Amino acid sequence: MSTRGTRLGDRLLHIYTWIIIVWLSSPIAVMILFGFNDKKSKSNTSWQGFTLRWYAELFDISDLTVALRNSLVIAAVSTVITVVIGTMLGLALGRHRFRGKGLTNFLVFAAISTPELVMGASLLSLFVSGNVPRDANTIIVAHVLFSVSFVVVTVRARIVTLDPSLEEAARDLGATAWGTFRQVTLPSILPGVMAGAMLSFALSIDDYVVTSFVNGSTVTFPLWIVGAVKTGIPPQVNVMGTLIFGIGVLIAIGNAVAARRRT
Amino acid sequence: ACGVQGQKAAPPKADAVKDYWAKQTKHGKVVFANWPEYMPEDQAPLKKFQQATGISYEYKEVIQENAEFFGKADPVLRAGQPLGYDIVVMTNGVQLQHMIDLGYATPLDHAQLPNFEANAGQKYKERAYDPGNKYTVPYTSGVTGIAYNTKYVDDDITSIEALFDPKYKGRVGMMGDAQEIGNFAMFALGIDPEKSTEADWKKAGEKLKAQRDDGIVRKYYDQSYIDAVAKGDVWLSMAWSGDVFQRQLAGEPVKFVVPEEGGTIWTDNMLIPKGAANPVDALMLMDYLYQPVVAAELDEFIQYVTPVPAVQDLLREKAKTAKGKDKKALEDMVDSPLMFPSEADYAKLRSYTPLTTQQEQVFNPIFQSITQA
Amino acid sequence: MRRLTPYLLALPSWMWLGIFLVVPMAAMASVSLQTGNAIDGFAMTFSFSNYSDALGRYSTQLLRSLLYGGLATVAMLVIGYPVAYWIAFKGGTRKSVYLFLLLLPFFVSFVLRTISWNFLLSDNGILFGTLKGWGLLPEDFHVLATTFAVVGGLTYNFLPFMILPIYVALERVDPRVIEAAQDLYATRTAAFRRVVLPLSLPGVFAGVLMTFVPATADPINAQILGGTANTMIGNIIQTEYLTNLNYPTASALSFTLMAVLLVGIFIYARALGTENVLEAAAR
Amino acid sequence: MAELNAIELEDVVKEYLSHGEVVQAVKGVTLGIAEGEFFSLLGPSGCGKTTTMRMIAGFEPPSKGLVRLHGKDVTNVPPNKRDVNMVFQSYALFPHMSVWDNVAFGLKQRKTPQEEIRRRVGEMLEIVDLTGREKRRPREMSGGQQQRVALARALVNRPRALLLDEPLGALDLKLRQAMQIELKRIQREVGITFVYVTHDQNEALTMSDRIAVMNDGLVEQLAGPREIYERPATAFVAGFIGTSNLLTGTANGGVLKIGGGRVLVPGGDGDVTVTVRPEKITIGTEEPAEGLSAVRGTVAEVVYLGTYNSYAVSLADGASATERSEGANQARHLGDDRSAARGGTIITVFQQNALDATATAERGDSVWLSWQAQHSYVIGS
Amino acid sequence: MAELNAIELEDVVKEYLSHGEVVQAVKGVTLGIAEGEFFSLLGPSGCGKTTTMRMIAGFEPPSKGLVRLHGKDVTNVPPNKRDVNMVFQSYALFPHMSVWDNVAFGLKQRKTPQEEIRRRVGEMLEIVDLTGREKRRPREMSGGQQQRVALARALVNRPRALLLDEPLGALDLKLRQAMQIELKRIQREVGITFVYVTHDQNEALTMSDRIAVMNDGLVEQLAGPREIYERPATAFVAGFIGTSNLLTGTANGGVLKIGGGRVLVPGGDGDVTVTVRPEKITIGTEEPAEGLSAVRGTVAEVVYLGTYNSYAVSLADGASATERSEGANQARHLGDDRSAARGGTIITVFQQNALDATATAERGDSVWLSWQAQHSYVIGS
Ligand SMILES: Nc1ncnc2c1ncn2[C@@H]1O[C@H](COP(=O)(O)OP(=O)(O)OP(=O)(O)O)[C@@H](O)[C@H]1O
Ligand SMILES: Nc1ncnc2c1ncn2[C@@H]1O[C@H](COP(=O)(O)OP(=O)(O)OP(=O)(O)O)[C@@H](O)[C@H]1O
Ligand SMILES: NCCCCNCCCN
Ligand SMILES: [Mg+2]
Ligand SMILES: [Mg+2]
Repeated sequence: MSTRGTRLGDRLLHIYTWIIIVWLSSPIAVMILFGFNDKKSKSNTSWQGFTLRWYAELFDISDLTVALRNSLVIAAVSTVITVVIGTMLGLALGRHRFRGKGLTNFLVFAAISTPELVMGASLLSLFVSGNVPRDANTIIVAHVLFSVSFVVVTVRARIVTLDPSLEEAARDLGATAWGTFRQVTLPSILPGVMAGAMLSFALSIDDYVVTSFVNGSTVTFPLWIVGAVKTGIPPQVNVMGTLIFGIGVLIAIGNAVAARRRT
Repeated sequence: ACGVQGQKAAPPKADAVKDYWAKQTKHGKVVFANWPEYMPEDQAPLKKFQQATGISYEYKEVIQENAEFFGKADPVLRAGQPLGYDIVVMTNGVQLQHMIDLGYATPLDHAQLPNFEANAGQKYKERAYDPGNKYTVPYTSGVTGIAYNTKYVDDDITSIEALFDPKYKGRVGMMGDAQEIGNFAMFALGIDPEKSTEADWKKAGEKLKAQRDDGIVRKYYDQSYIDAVAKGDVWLSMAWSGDVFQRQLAGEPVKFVVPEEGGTIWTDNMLIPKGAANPVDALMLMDYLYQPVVAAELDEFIQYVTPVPAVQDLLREKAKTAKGKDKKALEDMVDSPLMFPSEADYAKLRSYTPLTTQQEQVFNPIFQSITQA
Repeated sequence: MRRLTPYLLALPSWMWLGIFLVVPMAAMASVSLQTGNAIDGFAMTFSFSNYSDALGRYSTQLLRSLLYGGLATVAMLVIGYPVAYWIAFKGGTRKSVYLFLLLLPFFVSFVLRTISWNFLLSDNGILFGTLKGWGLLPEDFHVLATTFAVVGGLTYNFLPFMILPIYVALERVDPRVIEAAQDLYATRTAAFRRVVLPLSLPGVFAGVLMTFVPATADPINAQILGGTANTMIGNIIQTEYLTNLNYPTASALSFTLMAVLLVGIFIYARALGTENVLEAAAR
Repeated sequence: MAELNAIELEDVVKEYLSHGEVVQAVKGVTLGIAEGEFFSLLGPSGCGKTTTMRMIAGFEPPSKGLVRLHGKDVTNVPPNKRDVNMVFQSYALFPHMSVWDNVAFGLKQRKTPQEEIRRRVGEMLEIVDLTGREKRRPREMSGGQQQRVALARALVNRPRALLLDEPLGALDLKLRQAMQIELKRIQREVGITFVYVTHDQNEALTMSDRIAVMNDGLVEQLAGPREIYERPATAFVAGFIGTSNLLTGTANGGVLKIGGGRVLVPGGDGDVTVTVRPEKITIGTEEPAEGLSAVRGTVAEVVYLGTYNSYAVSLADGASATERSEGANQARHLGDDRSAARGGTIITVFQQNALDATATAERGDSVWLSWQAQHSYVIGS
Repeated sequence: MAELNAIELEDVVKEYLSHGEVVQAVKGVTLGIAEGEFFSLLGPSGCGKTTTMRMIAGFEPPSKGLVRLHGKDVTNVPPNKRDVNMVFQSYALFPHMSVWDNVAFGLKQRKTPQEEIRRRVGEMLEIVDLTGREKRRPREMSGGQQQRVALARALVNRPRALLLDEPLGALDLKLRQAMQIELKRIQREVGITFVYVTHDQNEALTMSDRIAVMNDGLVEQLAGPREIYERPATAFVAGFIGTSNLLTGTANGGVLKIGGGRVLVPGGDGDVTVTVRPEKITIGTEEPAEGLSAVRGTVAEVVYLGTYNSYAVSLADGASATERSEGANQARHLGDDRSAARGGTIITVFQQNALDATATAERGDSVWLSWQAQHSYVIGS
């Protein structure tokens, strides 16, 4: 009896979880759907038939293509930088004692809790007063700034659960400090690093507010969309969103399969 | 950053302008920042420009609102850095005035603007905000009026009162731009914005506040008003003429009227921001757009008020050879007082309230306190 | 060398955070005390009145933002907790897949998602238009341009950031502790209330932190989904900064916002009995 | 079972579905545990001890069979309604509660009056000797102290039975021994039925009134410690409990010829397996008297173990004697029968270091081993 | 030290700064470990065993003193340049590498030719009997197998010495015993110096050539197992190694009057502390002969332990005898001297279950305890 009650509760929660997933993805579903809309009028607001035209004309809007490419390049570069320096700091915080650790923790916390708007505005003032021209580089700087803390946090969490004797064992077996890091530490914290990387990539691809301050004349995918939405988004945007989404799904599936194979 | 220096610029010396242009050369590249819906989707005019001159272009629809655009540009230009665009388009109004006053606009070399000299209408050569076209040449003019969705609004809208009519409670779109919305409130009150005083603004503010508090306004829009009307989220809204015509032509149920109490005429102007990388190429593009054929092609698409009078005849010619729907559309354009206004039409339209910096600091808060409650 | 290692490891991040976070904040602090206007210039006058003026003018929007942020955070907590709970305890081998599915929408850009909502919730759009067509909804029914739409949008946009930390905390709860509670006569509800919930509080704390701050400061949802009385402090800062070029006011508002958020977080931490906020936040 | 047992399992089976396959964790266990008894479940890892225990506590419903507590069928009663309490291997203390709140938890759930809670928790902390540590959090206590909190938390509810799943498994040897003494004392003091899960045979022997030796989901023998040790029912039990020498061969008229000698197997005839405990064997150089089992061999190794010496004696001829020591047994468990193979014809002998600190025999010595007939125990299977 | 020791510590001190306070983990240890020796560091938790070992391996620089390997001062040489290898308590196998890669790790670091790596890893896996399991990941192996991988990983480098920090601590009792046998065999096979850390006295006794018993950062006794057990240098050693009965009193002409009897203390006079091991004591009902130590008492408890019985005998008068068993000792370690207090005047006696399975004395019996004079050992402190 009680066991049956339990199972019912669990089943309801299972369904509920799926409802939330569907809810979270529903605008994505609409976005995907309208990427196939054979719209005739200027705005892409009502279903007018199926077409693959927008896939064929995906790159017809050249500045949209440029914006997407910018976004991908910026996300990739900032993710690499973020992961490198964030992992380093995560290691320092998780493995070492040093002066200023408390302050560093506070900075990490501050970077997470600074409103984006404030961050964007203050960065812009900095660049302007420092005579730094704003372009893809400044966007990358900003994106690293707001995502580095997330990498630090995930890597540190991973590091503190990592048995320190693994590293000592490597040293004991003749590995240099760098060799130890490369062959033992890094592979062990890789899941944390990957999680951090995924998060920073998503945050970068996602960002509008901060980017809008520091972009100069460089347009990213979100910026382009915000511009375009004022007059109706062309279906190519849906298609690009769909493709990014699809690649994400593929990575997820690949991950899951790989994980299953590992166990 | 202790103190940001003001830098009201002295008018440029003629020699200095000459020297500047003497040093510039063509780079084969131009970056054009413009408003949405100001260029055919296929960018045909620009492509032709590229073919004709060998100058490659980047076209960016990054300007949604004058104030916001200026806000982003100001710190950059103030710091003496290039904005990244060679041509930007701004409406006659306080921000353009600031651009000029602060020396953010490069004085133009009229020697390199033969088409402008030859083809621009007289009206567009004599503008109070930029006498002698020292810094700017018009991209196009347009009218702010009312757009409504005929699916939801059965009446023929003629009066500005429709925007204040409780019948359309929650279905009215107003603009967020202080000057635009200020003008419309003043029209409703029978005040001429060009001659208005602080007291008038306050009255206008009261009127708008009542409208908002009565729940008549759904939202204060920027360029996004057009999608809202087209979708029917709002049924009627302040609107810019050409935007609506473009939608109409695309078959959407929208209509544009200039209310009998008055409408706003404005001009969007091209200028070369200080420090632009490719000023010569920019100038070439500006001038290119003044070729009647080019201007006609552009206007046929955007359906605003072109600064090149010869366009009307060109379109009329084209209408003769065109067929069916296209013919009808072209004929409508040629006859439209909102694309080719007569002197009488112009007389009914008003400009924005001219504002000094001090006045601006009174004017803006009055209307922002409405739109940003 | 060994002694230096942590410093070398921390150095790049220190520099990054120092130059791009601390310095600009300091600069901003200074601007917030200046007076003047964009055309004639600003000068340092130590006018703390900037703060009182700004607050006087925009207290409504500030309070509204806190309210919306708070409502959205509560909504996220209520909606997200059961999801985190189910995945942590019943997700089995597919935990990571569920988490990824929850994160997926994040790959298609915040604004695009919000715009999609705007599109989906459009008064006569595919959802309500259809329902209205069938006569299931009154003609003037609408969700857009309401408080509900804004709070809903915030809830939607930050939900995964609530779910993830709670999940992490719950995943760490030893299932045997729950069994122990049941063994000691606790019903399922009591076991949850007395054991699972308290043990997940650090996750709740982190989740609230990661959602309340950005939700409160967000300008986009109000802009895209809101109406005439939904302006949030984020929109005001944006207007003051970009439209009015009123840098002192914008800076003062930014600092006020951060201060209010920080104070709120510390009070909240106190209430939860978390001794060390930083640590809790870091976990 | 005539009288009312505290706990009864009747043909209990537990099956799990794992990767689509049915795993029988418990294959059919029937047993009765008397009121007040210290009862142990002993067996190697994976034999089903925990599963059995969890069915008694109510965490797992049996796939088949019945669970009765004090005569009442509780097969479908949830854990919070069963009058037994459990002490978990890893303690499962509530990390966010003080020692006091941990111990008071069960009473609070049953809405015991505040006053009584105070009194009973106080008394219980007294018993486990933690008075003065009420306010600490579990993580601020040593392993042994945590252990006692877990015990107090269960005992304070005065359950009709206490279930302990390897409660000492996480402690180090010394601490484990200390806690064994404590546990025994507490059980004597409170007089409650204890069901104790362990894989440590010494622990089971020292503490239990009765032991159920489990293997592969089944109970192989259920008896008192002495009987289990002295009279193992199966080869498995003989090998699992302590060190055993297993001798197999064909007996003839009660005598098994082996290792240049004889093993007396009273009444044994035909193929038999005989066990002899190492401590029953006397090592000497003289040929033993007639009435004893006696075999010849060479000392292969002497290990000094403080209390006693352990001799590995290699039998004179290649008789099929197998040392079935813990080591060999375990090695076989690992799927590695190298040590066993090495064992060959080795007999282990323990000799207490009672009289002299030096060994009676040295490595390489030729010796006689002898023991009384009654200590050769013929095992069932 | 005349010949070249494999490992030498000279007055080594290690201090940690913990919360602003200086903690002396090792307070001054001097010792030499001979080439090929099986050397154990034995002591209770926190006594400094691991710290000592880590200084030998090079993970911690000593605060004072010298570390020499084969005569060479290596005090400041990093671990990757020391010719010793370590086996960690938790194995510290690289979870992301196969068994093969784990074992090959050290050789690869030293840029050993591919061919040689293949050969040596293969041989080593042969020795630890893991051939055929090269491709597995550590977590796919049982505890005992993991242990052997860890061993192989260290041994394959042919270090001059192998350091093992409680290598069997994580294994359960049975498996631990099996691995003890394996370890001994492997050490014999490869002939390398083993430095072995443990807190399990049985383990140390069984396996070691010499044992250093540590307490509180100092070596209390350094000797062979037999000497440590039979002649403990200090009360601590007596209590820590096995079970000891400690008798204190004033001796008079070589005799200590106690428990209605006498303890012969050859040459003892004045206040003395005497230890007697439980297995040296004979229990009986007859008054013992003259030449023996003899005391009277009552059997308080009999515990059946399979191989032997343990009798707790309460002395006839309130003499100051203390049972210093593992339990009591440990309890005191927990800051809890309750059990010790209970101990009072209890003497523990072990009696092998050699002849009969039933006890020679029952609870409540009045008995004589006797032992030979040579087994009363007067301890130093
Ligand atoms: N939830 C489960 N799903 C599948 N198989 C299980 C489950 N729980 C236990 N088993 C299997 O049932 C068998 C018995 O497990 P159980 O935990 O009862 O053993 P145990 O005797 O307690 O062992 P140990 O001494 O290692 O704790 C094992 O083979 C185990 O793998
Ligand atoms: N890094 C450190 N900082 C401060 N104190 C330490 C540190 N490492 C060890 N200690 C202290 O030094 C003492 C000796 O520790 P060590 O680890 O050597 O003991 P051990 O004999 O190995 O004990 P165990 O049997 O528990 O492993 C302990 O009191 C310990 O708390
Ligand atoms: N779609 C182009 C609209 C251009 C409007 N420009 C004028 C704005 C005046 N506030
Ligand atoms: Mg178990
Ligand atoms: Mg240690």
